[in-house]
Amino acid sequence: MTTYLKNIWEASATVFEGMAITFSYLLQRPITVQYPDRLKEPVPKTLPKNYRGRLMVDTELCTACALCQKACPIDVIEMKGARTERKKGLTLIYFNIYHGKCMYCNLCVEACPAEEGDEEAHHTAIYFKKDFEGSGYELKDLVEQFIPREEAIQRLKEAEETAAKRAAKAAAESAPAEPKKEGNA
Amino acid sequence: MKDGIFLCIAAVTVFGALVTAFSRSIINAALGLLLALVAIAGLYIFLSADFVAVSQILIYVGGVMVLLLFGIMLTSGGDNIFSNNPIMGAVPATLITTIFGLLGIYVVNTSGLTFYQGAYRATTRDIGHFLLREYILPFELVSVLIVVLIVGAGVMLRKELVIVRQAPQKKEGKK
Amino acid sequence: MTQFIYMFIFAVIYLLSIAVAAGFLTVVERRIAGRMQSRIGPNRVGPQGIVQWIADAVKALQKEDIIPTDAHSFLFKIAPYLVFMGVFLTLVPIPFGAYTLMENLDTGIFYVLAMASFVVIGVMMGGWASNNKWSLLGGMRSAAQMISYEVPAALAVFVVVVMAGTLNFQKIVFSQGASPVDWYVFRNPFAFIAFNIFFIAALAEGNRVPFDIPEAESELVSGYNTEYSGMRFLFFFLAEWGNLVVIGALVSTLFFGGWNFWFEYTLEFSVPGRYPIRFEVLGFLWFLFKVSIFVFIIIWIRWTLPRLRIDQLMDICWKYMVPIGLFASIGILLWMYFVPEKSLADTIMRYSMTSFGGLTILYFFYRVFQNLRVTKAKIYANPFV
Amino acid sequence: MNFLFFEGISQNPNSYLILAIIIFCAGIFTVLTRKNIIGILLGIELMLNAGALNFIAFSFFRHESADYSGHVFAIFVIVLAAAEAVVALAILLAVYQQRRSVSTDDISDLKG
Repeated sequence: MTTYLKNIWEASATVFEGMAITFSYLLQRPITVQYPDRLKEPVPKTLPKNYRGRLMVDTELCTACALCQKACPIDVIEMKGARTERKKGLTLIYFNIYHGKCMYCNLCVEACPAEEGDEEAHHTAIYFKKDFEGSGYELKDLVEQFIPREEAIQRLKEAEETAAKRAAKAAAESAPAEPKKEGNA
Repeated sequence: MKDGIFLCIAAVTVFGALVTAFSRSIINAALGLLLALVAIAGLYIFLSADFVAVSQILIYVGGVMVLLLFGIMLTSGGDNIFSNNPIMGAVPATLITTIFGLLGIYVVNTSGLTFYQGAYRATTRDIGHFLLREYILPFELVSVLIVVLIVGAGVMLRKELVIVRQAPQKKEGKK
Repeated sequence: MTQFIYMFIFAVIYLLSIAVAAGFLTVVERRIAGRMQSRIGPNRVGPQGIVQWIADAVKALQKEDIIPTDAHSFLFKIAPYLVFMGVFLTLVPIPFGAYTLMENLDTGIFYVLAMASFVVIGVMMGGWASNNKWSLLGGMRSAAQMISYEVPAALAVFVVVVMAGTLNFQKIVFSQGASPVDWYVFRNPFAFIAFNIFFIAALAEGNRVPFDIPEAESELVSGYNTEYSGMRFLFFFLAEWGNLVVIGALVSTLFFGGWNFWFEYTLEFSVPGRYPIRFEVLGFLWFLFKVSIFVFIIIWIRWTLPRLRIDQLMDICWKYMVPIGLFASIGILLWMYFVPEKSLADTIMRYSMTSFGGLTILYFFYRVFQNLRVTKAKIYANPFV
Repeated sequence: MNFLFFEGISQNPNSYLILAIIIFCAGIFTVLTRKNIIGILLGIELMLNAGALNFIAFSFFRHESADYSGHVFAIFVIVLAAAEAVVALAILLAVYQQRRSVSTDDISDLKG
């Protein structure tokens, strides 16, 4: 009998206490932030400096050395560099990144030799943005082409012309000349 | 208007009763009975018996029909619900039913009741008085019966008292 | 014939208002749940998400109406309507004001208990007809739970009926007063016990947490309505949230004085025309206020307590609530016999019970603020974020 | 059968009695033709309801406003029908636990 009454008392007392606790939560401010449109400041600004968002390539800075492509363990990067008359050294023909595959391991960034900026805004040619909103409606939206398709076709043509010109020039200079090293295949 | 509603309810009652009688699936029969019971509650309201109508719904729909549906679902489990009796076939059943029907019509013809346009009356208080004055003995007997019933039904389904005997050579007769 | 048309129009108005109330309550429940879990809840559709339920309804209406293979299609189709009918019919005799009710039935509360049984049949039929094990289990559990908890609910109603001497809702309201001292909860201890039992049993009959075993999402993938989709699923939901209103209205009518707002209200006002219309409006609003408080408490309980196990549920019903209900119903008979109304003991008991209730509420808020102080949270009472 | 063409069919006692006869006959037919025990129970419920309907009809058409004995009897019928259903189902489930069958053909030990 005493256990019976004690059970009843415990049930009512614990329900009372529990309801007091939940009611106290009703009087607190929710900690949820309303993403993305009702934020005090945009999310990328609140992220830490070494946050790894989506991969980004500075096509101006890139020397098309393909070190990042070699460093990547899962072939996220698909790129090609060749000699054109645009600038000295190699020119980027195309540079595609498969965001769906990337696992944000940072190996490509470590491998990248091209750097720019001071202590604050320091970044390499390939680097992680603080941007994470990469979702799209189709699978092909996950492939980012840093050099647009038409531009890439144009550059490829230029590269072929340059190669043909150089080959012709080399043939004219000396018949048994050393074969020039072309851009990465 | 009143007659029209009455005819609708009567038609539903007859339909439910006929479904109960002639449906080959037991679950359809049970639902026909449910329909008939609810419609009979409607008929009670026509007869100015609101308390009985509500009791009918409370006890039949809320109690008996739920129990019957429980029984159907626990015992047949969806299959084996087609169960007309081949031995006691439809012909003798029809004969006996016809005899009862003719008897009933004879009784109706000699009942001596007359056409009556009764007004609606609230009956709850009067039924209470009747139950606790004139019919106090049957009332108490019913309560005793119900106590016996609760205890009996509990005892009957206790695990220890059910003598588990071997089922007569069936594949499913494990328990 | 004209009377029939009027009845039809009133029925349609009632149906629409219960549907709107149920829809609105879904949003309110989600907002309250959000705040209790430190989040916000739906606030995008309309100002503060107030028309979220219309968006949900439109979405559900667009969905395909799936009927599983091998399901008993007629039963499967008709079950949600039965459930909804059971909930909607219980609203018929409940008074929302002196005139704002559909029919002043003489069998009142008895009728409500009877109509609730359609819900059991509907749930069982839906569960069985789905041809799904989870649905069948949910339906069976639900039927067992509902017919079990009808017993303590009926016992608790019995206490009120004995005190009022009638089954009629309006007369029950008349026999209580407007002030808390005259409410049935605070009349005597047995009525208080009866209130608690009725409230818990009503929760269990409405399949609300902590008694939502029939639709336990984590065990039964939401029980008897697993196979339902689109509009039929919505009918189950309408019934569930409409049931909240019914529970609130029943509790506040039976135990908390109903719509009785005016302090000097007497029976002579019940003659049509004698009761001023402004009191009718005030009484209606007062009743709605009471109902919304109980609806809030039910929602609040849902987001506080975890779900019971099925054996615990049956234990609570048969080992605790039925004996206590029997105790209360015998006690009220003795109380009515030995303590006549308006005697000294009756008055003392009324006032002490009322002050006890008030003190409990005060102590509750003391505990709430103590909890706030322990967590060192700032008070932010604004309901709109 | 001219009772059907009365002006007020809902106020005519014979319409209720005929309905009760139909229900009763359906009940008898159900009891006689079902093999399933639950089916037999359904028929019994129908028969009991026909009786209760008769009680109420007789009570109403006796023209005595103060006598509710028919209602009281109908309530007794309803309560006893519920009691009977409970006992019958308890027996049924006990039988089912032993035999795994609810057919009257399989439960014929006492036939000799």
